[in-house]
Amino acid sequence: MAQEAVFDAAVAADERIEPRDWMPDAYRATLVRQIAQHAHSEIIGMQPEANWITRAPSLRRKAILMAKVQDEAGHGLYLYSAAETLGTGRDELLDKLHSGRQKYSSIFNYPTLTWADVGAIGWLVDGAAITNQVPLCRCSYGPYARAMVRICKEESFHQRQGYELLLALSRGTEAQHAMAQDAVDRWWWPSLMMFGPPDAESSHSAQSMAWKIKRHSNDELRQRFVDICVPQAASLGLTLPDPDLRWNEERGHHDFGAIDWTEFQEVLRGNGPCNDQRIGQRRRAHEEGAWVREAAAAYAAKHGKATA
Amino acid sequence: MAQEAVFDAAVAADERIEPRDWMPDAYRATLVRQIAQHAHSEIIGMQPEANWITRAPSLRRKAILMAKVQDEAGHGLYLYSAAETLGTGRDELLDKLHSGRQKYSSIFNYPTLTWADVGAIGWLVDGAAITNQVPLCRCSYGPYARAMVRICKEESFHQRQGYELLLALSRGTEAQHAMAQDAVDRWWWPSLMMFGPPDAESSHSAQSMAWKIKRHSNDELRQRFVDICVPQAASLGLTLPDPDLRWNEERGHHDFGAIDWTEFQEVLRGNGPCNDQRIGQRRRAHEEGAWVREAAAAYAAKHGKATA
Amino acid sequence: MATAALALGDDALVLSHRLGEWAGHAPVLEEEVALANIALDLLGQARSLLSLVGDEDELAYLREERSFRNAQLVEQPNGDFARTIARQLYFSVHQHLLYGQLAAGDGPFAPLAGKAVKEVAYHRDHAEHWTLRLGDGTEESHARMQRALDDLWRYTGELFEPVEGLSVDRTALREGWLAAVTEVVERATLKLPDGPQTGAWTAGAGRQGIHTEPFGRMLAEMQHLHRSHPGASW
Amino acid sequence: MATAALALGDDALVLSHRLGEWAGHAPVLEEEVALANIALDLLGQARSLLSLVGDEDELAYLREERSFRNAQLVEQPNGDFARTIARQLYFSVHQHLLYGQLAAGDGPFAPLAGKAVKEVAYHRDHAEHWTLRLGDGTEESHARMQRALDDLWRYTGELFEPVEGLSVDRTALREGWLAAVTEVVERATLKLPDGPQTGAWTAGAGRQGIHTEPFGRMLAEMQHLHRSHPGASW
Repeated sequence: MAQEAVFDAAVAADERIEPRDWMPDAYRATLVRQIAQHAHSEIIGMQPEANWITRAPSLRRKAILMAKVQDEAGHGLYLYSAAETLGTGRDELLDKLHSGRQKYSSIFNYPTLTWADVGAIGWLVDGAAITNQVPLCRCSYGPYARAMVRICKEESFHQRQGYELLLALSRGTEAQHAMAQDAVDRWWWPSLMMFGPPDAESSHSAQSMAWKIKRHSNDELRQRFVDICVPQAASLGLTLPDPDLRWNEERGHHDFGAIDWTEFQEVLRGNGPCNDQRIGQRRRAHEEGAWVREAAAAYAAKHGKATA
Repeated sequence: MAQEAVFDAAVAADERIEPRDWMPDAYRATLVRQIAQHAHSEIIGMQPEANWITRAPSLRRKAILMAKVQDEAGHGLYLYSAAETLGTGRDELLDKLHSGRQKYSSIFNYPTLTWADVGAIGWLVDGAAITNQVPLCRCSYGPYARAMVRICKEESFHQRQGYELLLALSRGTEAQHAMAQDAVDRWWWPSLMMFGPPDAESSHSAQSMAWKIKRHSNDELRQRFVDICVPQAASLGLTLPDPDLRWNEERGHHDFGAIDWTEFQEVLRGNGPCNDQRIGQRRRAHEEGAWVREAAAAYAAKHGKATA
Repeated sequence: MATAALALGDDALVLSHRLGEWAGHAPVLEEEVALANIALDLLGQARSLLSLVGDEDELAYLREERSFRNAQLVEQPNGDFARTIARQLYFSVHQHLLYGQLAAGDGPFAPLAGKAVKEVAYHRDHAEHWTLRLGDGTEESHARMQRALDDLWRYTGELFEPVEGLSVDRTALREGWLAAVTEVVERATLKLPDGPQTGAWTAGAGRQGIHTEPFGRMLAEMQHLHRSHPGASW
Repeated sequence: MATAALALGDDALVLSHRLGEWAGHAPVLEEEVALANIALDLLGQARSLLSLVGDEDELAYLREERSFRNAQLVEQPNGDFARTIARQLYFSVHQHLLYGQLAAGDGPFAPLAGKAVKEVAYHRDHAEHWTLRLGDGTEESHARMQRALDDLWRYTGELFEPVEGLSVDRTALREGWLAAVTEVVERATLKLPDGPQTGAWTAGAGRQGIHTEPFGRMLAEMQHLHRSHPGASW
C-alpha cells in the first residue's frame, strides 16, 4: 500500500501524476474515459462547423473557420496522445466511439442551421467548454493538464472569434441580426446542459473531485458560465432566451430558469436531432479511410518508415 | 430470292416493312445500329439538361425542364421497343452502350455551363435533331417510322421551348443576354456537326438511302438546318458565331464557314470534354440499380407478375 | 390559411426537388419516367399552393432555410432507391389520406385537393408496389428496404402534428396512415419500427422552420442562380 | 497582370475550397490537420492574389462560372483520397516550379511567390509522400492511385498553356514538371499515362472560363449565402 500512499500524498500536495507513476486502476480508468470522451467531442465537434466551411460568406471568415476546425482535429490528436500515456491507444478508443460504447458531448447532436450558428457555437459552446476546462489545466494527471493548457488557449481564441462573428451579425442588416438572435435562442439551453446533470444527480463527481481530476461541481461551473454570458449578451445586443434570468443581489449571481432535463436525457440516449448523422458520418469516414490506413501501414512495413 | 424481291418492291413502292416481314440481314443490322444509337442518345442526352433541373431559376422553367427530360426517357423507351421488334433487347443494347461498342450522339459530350445552355440545346440541338428526324417519319421500317412521328412532335415542342427560353434571356438583363449569346457561341458549331461528316466521307449513306432508311444526305440536311436557323437567330437578337455566314442569292441558301472536323473526330474518339463523365454516370446508374432490377425480377418470379 | 398553404406547398416543393435529383440516375428507364412524373405532379401542387400565399418564385427562391415550413421527412436526401421509396411510402400515404379529407371538406383547399388526390393516388400506388418488390424481392433489397424504413421512421411523427389553418381529423389521419403503412409493409415481409415509444417518432420541427443539415445545401443549389440575378425574369 | 493574378488566384481559391470539403471526412486525424493546412495556405495565397485585382469577396462570391479563370484540374471533385492526392501531386509540383520561377524573377508576383513557395514545397512533399504510400502500399491502394492518375491526366496539359502577364519559361516548367512527376510516380511503382499523344493532355480551357459541370454546383454552394444578403458585411 506504500504506492497508494505515495499517490495520495502527491495528489494532496497538488503534485502532478505522470505516466510512469503508480496510480490506482480506477483513477486510470476514470481518466481514460474522460479524456476519450473529450477527444471524441473534439472530432465529432468538427462536423457541425465543417458544415459551413463551404458556405462561409467571406474569405476572411472562411479562413478563420477552417483554422478553427483544424484546431479541433489538433486537439483530438493531443487528447488521444494523452490517453495513450495511460496505456489505451487511439484505435481502441475510436472503436469504442464508433460502436457507441463511449460518448461524446451531446451538444454536437444539434444541427447548425445558419451561418450564425457558427458564431453561437464559438461564443456559447466554446465558452462553456472553456469554463469546464480551465480547471482541468490544474488536473492531477500531468499529460492531461498540459494538453488542457494548450487547448484552453486556442479555445479562448475561438470563443472570441465566435463572439466577434455574432457581433458583426448583430450590428449588420436586419436579417443578419435576426439570424444571430435565432442562433442564440437555439444554442443557449443546450449550452447550459453541457455542464452535465445537477450536482444532486451527478454520479462520478465525488471521486473525481477527491482525485483532483475535477475541481468544481457541475452547478458551480454552470453558474459561472451564466454570470459570464449575461453581460456579453448585452454587449452583443442579443437577448438570452430565458424570462427568468435576472441578477440576484443576495447571491451575487444570476438566477436562471429551469433546464429541460428530459431533452438532455433524450439527446444522451441517442434521440437528439443529429445523433445518427454524426456517428454515421464518423463511421463512414473511418470505414472509407480503412484502405488508406492499410496502405500507409503496408508501405511502412516495406520501407521501415513511420506511417502518416 | 422471291422474299428479297417482295422486300425490294415494298421499299420501292414506299410501303412499310413490318416486324414479321422478311428483310435482308444487313437491313436489319443497319436499323438496329441506327435505332440503338438514337435510343442511347436520348438517355445520355438527359444528362446535360438534368444538370440544371435542380438549379432552374423559376418554378415554371423547372417544370418545363423536368417534363422535357422525362420525355427523353420516354423517347428512349419507344426506341428500345422499336429495336426489340427487330429481335434485339434493351439489355443487350445497354450493354453495348456501357462497354463502348455502340455510340450515342457526340453532341452530348459537351458540358452545360450555364442556364442558357438549356435553351441552346432546345433550340439548336433539338432543332438539328428534328431536321435529321423528320424524314425518318417516312422511314421504310414501320415501327421506327411510327416512333419517329411521336418523337418529332414532342421535339418540336421542346425546340420551341428552347427558343422561348433564349428569347426571354436575350430580352432580359444585360447579363442574361450575354449568357444567351455565349451559349449560342458554344453550341452552334457542335450542332452543325450533328449531321455527320460531309457527304464525300460518309460511309453508310448510299445503302441507307436505297433502303429508304435515310432520305437526304448529311450536307443537304445541314444546309436546311442553317437556312432555318439564320432568321430565327435574327428574331432572337443573337448572333451566330460564323463570320462567313451569308445569304447566297445564286444558290438560294446560306453559305457558311468551314467546320472543324478535327474536333468532331476527337470527340467521336472519346476525347470530348464529357465523354468519360457521360458514360461513367450511365454505367454507375446502371450498376447501382442492379439490385433494384434483380429485386423486381425476383418478386415477379415469386408472384407471377410483370416487372416494373 | 397562409401557414397551412406554406406547409403543404413546401412539402410538395421540396419533395419534388429531391425527386428531380434522380433524373439521369434512376435504376431503370421506366423509373426515370415515373419519378419525373411524380416530381412534376408535386411541383404543380407546390405552385398552386404557394400562389395562394404570394409569388411562387419569391417564395421558392428568396426565403431562407428557417422560413421553409416543410416537414423534415421530405427534405431527407435520396440515398439509395430503397430510401427514396420509403420516403415516398411514408409521405404519399399521408398525403393521400390528408388530401382525401381536404377534398371531402369545404375548406379553402378542397378544390385543389380534389384535383391532386388523384395524382397522389398514383404516387401511393407506385410507392406501395415498389415496397412490395423490394421487401419481397431479394435478400439484399429486403435488407435495404428495412434499413430505409427504420432510418426514416423518426421523421414520420411530424406529419401528424397540428398545422394552423388545416382543419383535419388528425386522429383518423394518424390511425389510417399507420394501418395502411403497416398493411403494405407486412405484406412486403418487412417490419415497421416499434412505434411512438421509440422516441424517434416524435422528432422533427420542420413546421417551425427547424430543418436538417442537408437541407441548407439543397437550398443553396436550388436558389443560387435565381439569387445571382436579382430582379431578372426568366 | 490582372489576367495572371486571376488565373493564379482562382487556382488557389478553388483548390482550397475542394480541400475544405474534406473537413470531417479524412481517413485519419493527421490528414484532417494536413489537408486543412494546405487549404489554408492556398486560401491565403488566393486572398493576396485576388486583392491585386479588386475586392477579394466580390471576386470570389459575385462572379459567375464563366468568369472564373482557374484550370479545370483544381475544380475536379475530391473523389476518394487517391484522387485528391493525384490532384495534389499534379498541381503542387506545377505550382512549386512555377512559384520558384516567379520568386527568382523580378516580376510583380515575385514577393508573393517568394513567400508562397515555401508553403507549396510542403504541399508537394505531402503529395509525394502519399503517392509513394498509396502506390507502393496495398494492391487496392495501388489500383486506386493508378486510376486517379489516369483519370486526372487529361487536365494537366492546361497547366502549361500561356497565361497573359505571366512571364515564365514554359518549356522548363513543362519539362521540369514531367521529370519530377515521372520520378515520383515510378518510385511509387505506378505509371504515368502515355503523354501528349493521348489527346487528353490537351484538354481543358478553364483559363477561358470553360469549366466542367461539377464546378457550377461547387460555386452554388460557395456563393449562396453571400449572394443571399446583398451588400451585407460579415
